[in-house]
Amino acid sequence: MILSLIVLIPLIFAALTLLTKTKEQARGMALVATVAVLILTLYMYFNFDSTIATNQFEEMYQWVPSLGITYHLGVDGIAMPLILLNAIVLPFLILYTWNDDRKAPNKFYALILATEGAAIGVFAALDFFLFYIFWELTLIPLFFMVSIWGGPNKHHASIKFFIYTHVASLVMLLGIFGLYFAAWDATGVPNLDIPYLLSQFQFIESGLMKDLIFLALLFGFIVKLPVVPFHSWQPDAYTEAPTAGSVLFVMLKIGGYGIFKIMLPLLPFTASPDLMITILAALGAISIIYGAFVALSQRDLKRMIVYSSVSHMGYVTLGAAGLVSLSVSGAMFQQFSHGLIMSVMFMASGVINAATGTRIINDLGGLAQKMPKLAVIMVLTFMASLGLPGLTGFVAEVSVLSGTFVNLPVYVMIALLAIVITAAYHLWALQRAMFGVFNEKLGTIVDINSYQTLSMGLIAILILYFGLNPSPVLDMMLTNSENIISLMAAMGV
Amino acid sequence: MDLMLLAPEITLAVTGLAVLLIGLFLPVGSKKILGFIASIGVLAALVLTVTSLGTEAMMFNDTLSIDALSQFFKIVFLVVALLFTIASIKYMEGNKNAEEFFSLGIFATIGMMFVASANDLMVLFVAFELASLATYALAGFEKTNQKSLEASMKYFMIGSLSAALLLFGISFIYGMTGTTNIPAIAENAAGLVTNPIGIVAVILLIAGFGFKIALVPFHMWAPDTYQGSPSVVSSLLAAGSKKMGIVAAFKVFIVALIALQVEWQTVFAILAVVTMTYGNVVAVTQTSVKRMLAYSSLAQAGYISMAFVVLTPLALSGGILYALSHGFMKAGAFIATAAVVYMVLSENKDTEDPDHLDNFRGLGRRMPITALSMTIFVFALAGIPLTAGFTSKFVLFSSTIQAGFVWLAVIAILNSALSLYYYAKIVKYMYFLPTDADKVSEPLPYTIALVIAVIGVLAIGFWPEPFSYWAMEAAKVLIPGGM
Amino acid sequence: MIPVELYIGLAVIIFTIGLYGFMTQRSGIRMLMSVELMLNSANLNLVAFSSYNADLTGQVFALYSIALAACEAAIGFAILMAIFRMKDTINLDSFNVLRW
Amino acid sequence: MAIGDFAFLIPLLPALAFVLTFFLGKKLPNGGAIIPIAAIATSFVISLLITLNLLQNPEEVITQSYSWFALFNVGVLVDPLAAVMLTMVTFVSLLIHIYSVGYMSHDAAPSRYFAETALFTASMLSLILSDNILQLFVSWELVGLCSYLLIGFWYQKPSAATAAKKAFLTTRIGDVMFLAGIVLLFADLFTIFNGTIPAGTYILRFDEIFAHIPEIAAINANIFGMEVSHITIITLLFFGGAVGKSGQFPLHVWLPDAMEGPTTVSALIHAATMVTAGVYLVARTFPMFIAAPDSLLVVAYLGAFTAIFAATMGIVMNDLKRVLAYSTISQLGYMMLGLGVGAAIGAEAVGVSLFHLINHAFFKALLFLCAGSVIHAVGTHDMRQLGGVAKVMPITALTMIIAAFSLAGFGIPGTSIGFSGFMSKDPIIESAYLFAESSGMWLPYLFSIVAALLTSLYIFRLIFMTFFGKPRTDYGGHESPASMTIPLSILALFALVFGALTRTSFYHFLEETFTNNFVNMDIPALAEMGGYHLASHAGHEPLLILWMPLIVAVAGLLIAYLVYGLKIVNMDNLVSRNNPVYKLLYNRYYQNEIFTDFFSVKVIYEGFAFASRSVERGFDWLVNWISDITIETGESVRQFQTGVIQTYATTVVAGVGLLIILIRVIMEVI
Repeated sequence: MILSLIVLIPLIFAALTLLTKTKEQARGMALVATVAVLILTLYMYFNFDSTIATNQFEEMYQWVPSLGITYHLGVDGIAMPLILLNAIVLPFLILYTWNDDRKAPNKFYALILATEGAAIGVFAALDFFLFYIFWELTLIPLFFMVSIWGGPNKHHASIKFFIYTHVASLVMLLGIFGLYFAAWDATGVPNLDIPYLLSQFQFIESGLMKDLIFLALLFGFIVKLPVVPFHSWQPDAYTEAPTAGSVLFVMLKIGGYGIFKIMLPLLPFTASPDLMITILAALGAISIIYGAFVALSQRDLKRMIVYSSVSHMGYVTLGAAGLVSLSVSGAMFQQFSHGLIMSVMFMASGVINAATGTRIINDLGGLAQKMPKLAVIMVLTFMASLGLPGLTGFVAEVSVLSGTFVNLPVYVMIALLAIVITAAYHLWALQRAMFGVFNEKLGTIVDINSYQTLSMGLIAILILYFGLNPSPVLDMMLTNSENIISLMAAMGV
Repeated sequence: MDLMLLAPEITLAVTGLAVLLIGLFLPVGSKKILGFIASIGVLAALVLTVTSLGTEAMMFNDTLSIDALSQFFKIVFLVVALLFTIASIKYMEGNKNAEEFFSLGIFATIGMMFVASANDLMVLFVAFELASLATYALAGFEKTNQKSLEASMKYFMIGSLSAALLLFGISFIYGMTGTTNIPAIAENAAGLVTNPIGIVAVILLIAGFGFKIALVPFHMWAPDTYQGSPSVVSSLLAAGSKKMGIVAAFKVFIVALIALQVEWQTVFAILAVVTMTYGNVVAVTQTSVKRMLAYSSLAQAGYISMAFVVLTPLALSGGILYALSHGFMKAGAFIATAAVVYMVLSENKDTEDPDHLDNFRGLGRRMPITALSMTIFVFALAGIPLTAGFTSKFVLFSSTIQAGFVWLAVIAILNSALSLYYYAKIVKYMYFLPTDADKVSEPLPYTIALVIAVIGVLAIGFWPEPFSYWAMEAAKVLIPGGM
Repeated sequence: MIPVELYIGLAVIIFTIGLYGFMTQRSGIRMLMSVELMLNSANLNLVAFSSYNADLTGQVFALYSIALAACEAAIGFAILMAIFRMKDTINLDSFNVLRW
Repeated sequence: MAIGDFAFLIPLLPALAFVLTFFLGKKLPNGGAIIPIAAIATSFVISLLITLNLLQNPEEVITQSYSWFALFNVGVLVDPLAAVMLTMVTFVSLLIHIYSVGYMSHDAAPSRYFAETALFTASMLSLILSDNILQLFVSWELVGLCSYLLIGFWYQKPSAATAAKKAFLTTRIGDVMFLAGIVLLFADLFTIFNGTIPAGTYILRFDEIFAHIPEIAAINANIFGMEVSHITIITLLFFGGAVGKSGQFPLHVWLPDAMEGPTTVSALIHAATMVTAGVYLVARTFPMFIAAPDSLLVVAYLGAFTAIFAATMGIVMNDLKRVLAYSTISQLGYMMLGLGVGAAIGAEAVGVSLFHLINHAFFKALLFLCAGSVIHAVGTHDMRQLGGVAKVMPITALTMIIAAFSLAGFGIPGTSIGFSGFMSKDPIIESAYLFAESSGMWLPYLFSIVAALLTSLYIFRLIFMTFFGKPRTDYGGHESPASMTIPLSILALFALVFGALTRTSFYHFLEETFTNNFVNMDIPALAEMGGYHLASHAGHEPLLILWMPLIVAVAGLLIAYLVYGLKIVNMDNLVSRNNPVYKLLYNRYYQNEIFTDFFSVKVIYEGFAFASRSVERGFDWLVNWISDITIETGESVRQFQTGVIQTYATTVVAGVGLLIILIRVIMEVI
């Protein structure tokens, strides 16, 4: 029941929020819903057994028996941290927007809640039909979010995002179909249950079929992730989105989730596992270094952050390809860490944009003098983003790099090259935007308000906390990665 | 023989005649009542059909067959007819010819229903023509509107041509098999297969049905007619009479002409791909919403045609389910457009293109229910989950994969993604582009029709089980082998 | 007995004439007449086959189709009449407001 | 409870002080300076007690390990090597903090300053007592972060912000190499353990690493056709990290710019905390270095080269602090050389190098604090504007002269008479001689001798230009307050006598590092693995060699006195833009042009980054092109729909005909 509640509360409250008339009602409703989700999630988290790799809190009801569709929910160590991430960040996101004035606040908060519900639904779904439904449902609120409250180029960005990722979803759907019918033909029973279909994959006889299914599913996931060269929807969508939209985008860790939950268990049974590993690793390494270089060339603060996100997401595929429990769990942790870090970074860029009216780094300057609180939070998150030890980014990166090096040294070396570049653009942006002489053209500037300080500061503290003590979430990731790896070891991959 | 099995048709016929007669004695002002009578009649027929789901019978010398397939399609037609009559209550307000309008609509529906249960080419052709003739008149109902007339004229001309092609084709089939009974044709198909005329006959039949389904290249009338006809009539044409072509083709090809399976499968493969691609690509550039929906209708017909290519029970059930879903979605979309057109025309009677995209600006604020319904319909047409469109695409496309037609599935998927572009454009105009115009009150009949359609779309999306079950039962009628 | 092929040949010729007329004529009336030609060629076919197969279905079918052709003509003339009232012409190629 | 159980408090107290000062400092007097001072003082006491305990009971090495995450741990390892470093760092840092109370009294944000320096110290202390390489790296990075924050302390100044960024980025290059080394080491150990690591075993802990040196050495990699042992690659990568942190050529470019921060920060960076980290890293992993063929030679050569290279630039700088910065680089080169000659003298090298590190910490901290005192008083650090400061600031002058003598290495060979710097630099040069003798490689020794001459020259040039002669400008000034002069005096005392007092016991103490109960290393055996031939270290060098360092030091003093004290040579002829040598030196070998302007800006930023940006535009264009082409196709295809009924009819008929033909053809083919 608890999982259904966590998924449904945001969706139901989204509908209720739509009916509210004033900003106060809307934001209050949203806060109530997100806090309720947080409490339930924390309850679930504290009752979660991180030593076993199986699904917990399972719920299962028949839905469409003639097609083998069930309403099947459950969480394992891959999904739990991501649900936790969403549950934690969303209340802070509501607080962050607490004093904002914008048109149609009821729609705004309803869309935030809808996205949360859909995202958690993807993590909780254990039936492919349900999984795909939530997967697609994440698109629509974000499409509206970008289109209504986005920047000057919002229409182009939102439609590009919508269609590009929709294509990817549909290709993924083809992969699901392949999996579905392979099992159906073999057993004569239709069933879309995820764990069941994953276990049936190995019985497909045609090697080509297996590879096609794998690649189709993979395509859906890596576009969402995204990795180079399938990322071109991302810069525009993230940049044009309002800050809350950008944060919601980074909360949607469904691409990486799919890789861990669905791709890795299938990987050893494909006809050419080595090729698949190479694809994953190469995509990861290319994303890391390419994203870093493009970020270095950006002049818009938010765009720079977006490309840094591309770069960071490369670690997810690289670590997944590493196929060592350390690297895989590191990659999972990278998702968690990236969610925290990026949300603060986007909030910071949003605050700067609101205060100065520009995001062009060269037009800023010396903001630390006027916005000391923001400066402290920004320095901390930028450091986390560039992988400074003691913060979450480092835990993920070092796990991915050292774990992956065991099997794929060359790709790790490429990734290592990017670390300096990563540091360079972060520091360059900090230096230009926050330090140096204050640019008087920016006029009067006030520091972030207490709601913003609270939300950004608390997430920043979490970045520090999980950086110093990653075990609370890393342990369950480790359990699941060891499970995956032992499966592979049994297959001799 | 139990005439109760024909109760829905009889109810409709009585209603149609009653409307026609009562209308003669009513003053213009009170003709509103005709819409209610018609709606109640259609609703009654719908209820009768739904309650009789599952009965099987042969009637009138095996010329009519009551089975899951016919019942299912009758439900599709009745649902569309219901939406049509309810929405027309507003459209016909103050029109002195209302009785003709409603009775024509009802007769067209009767024609479609008989096509669905026809078990003989003769009955099928007659019923086909009944539906066509009624809709020709409906399309040109606005006698003083040049567009309506032009739409009707084109529909009529191409329709007549197609009828001739169809009849010519049927005559060959009859000549070579010696019968017009559909199952009997399959039994006597030997002459068809050996004679080269057989292929010509198949193509002629495809042209005849393709006209109704609006498959490229037999579609040329469709965009013009859908655009020019009154919007409610477009909804009947796109959502109803199109399905009539589909069910006729199902019966004739899959049951009667199964011996020539390879030939028509190839033709349908070509037509499906060309139709969906053409429909989507051209729809992208449209600025008239009705025309855009017309092209989208082409694309949807292309998807449904995939069922002929794949030809597995699952694919057929997908196609059948798609027909029902499309009935809700497309009828809903056209009715929403009708509401907008009504609103635009009531503001300015001489508006050149009342269904132009620009008139949808800010609709989210101006007509919230209409806009929300329209959003649901277009997202459903695009195949977004939890809508009927997704459920049917899920079944249909997945069957394509099952049968190994990966290339077809890929083309369909790409098309589906492309279609999102213009559907999203409508949403963009409704919600994201600003307008100065004020909020207007939404006419109640339109709203009721929209709500019914929305309920249908969401019901199939959220609870597909009964629908997919009956679709599979219907598919079993065509391919008795079962799953 | 005249072989059925000759009937078919005649029907095809009439059908083709009808098709040609339909494609080339601009006047609505002439197009309607072409349609009638095509329908009747099909009727001819039906009757010929009926006689050839010693089965009455074809002749019944032909009767139905003649009736339907009459209905069709009625509707067609109604539409053409409305057109003539509006534009004072029944040259159908002047109707291309709806396009693209 | 043994004092060792409190070892974990050594870094933790300053870290706590950071938190407290950061949040509460603003409300306390002097920016809450008392918090870090108290914390560091406590740390110092603990360190001192541990060191004394270790001196008496060398086997009581402190080790504590706790699981951190996955296969990694955090822990404490205090062996003699760590103990001396801890004591030195806490001590110097304590003095600098006390000094800072006066120095930062006029600054706007002293609380931020004290918070950051406390964190700086904490990171360095954590680095020193790490029992595993990953924790060392973590602290290493935090040190880098603090240096970034402190160098950019006056972030309003663009030059400070730039320098901070440069420092962070340059050291980051080294850090990446270090990280790569760790990653490679981890992968090797993981493979050696065959992927199954028993619970409670932390493979990156030093004892595990050292225990598997032979196995790592046995793994070979093929690089450009050369068979290279993994241990060599790992140690060279580690050394790469050390090069960045310890300002060795070519990653030294950040150090002179790091002067943009407060002078006390420079003192911390140059003396106690940051730059010594690299030397400490090499010392800490010395067993790996000595088992790696050629790695120590690289260390020795690069160290020696850096020593002379930096010294040449030191003699032309006019900025007080810049001279000292180049001096630091040069001295760090000596320390690296001291470690590198381990190829000849074995584990003793650690003692030799570390002893210089400690002494250097004292006199360099002293030099910087004196310079700070001068700058604080007169408000400029351009030596050309100074002169005769000794009259105004006698205590500062005296302490600085002591430091200068210590740096230049004055003392009498063979006895215990001499400044601290002499006591530690002399053995390095001697070891270099031994190294040269046993291996036949004389370049490091020659470099070290010439660098000693230059060292003496530049430091006395500084002394003469600053403290003697007549004031060149009207700078005013006064002696600094007691909170500043007392630390100066204490440091001066140490610079004077520490070396002489501890000389013998120090070496002995440090040699225990690798033979205690934590890691029992057979250094000679490892050296054999690395292919080194150890020479016995005894004072039987020729007399000239023994006296050589002193001779060059005196020579340097004399030259400086003649040129800058008596001014017997008119420097204007030499110091001119037309003199190519001067120009080269003054422009610092055009490093800025090469590294910053060309490499960073042109190649990386304008080259790679903008190339990627173009590729990115390409991706974007491709996606948009697909969309455009679809729309254009739609625009042209829709023209088929002419609206003329005859066309429609023709299309239908043509469609039927075409399909009939097509189907016949297809059926034929099938």
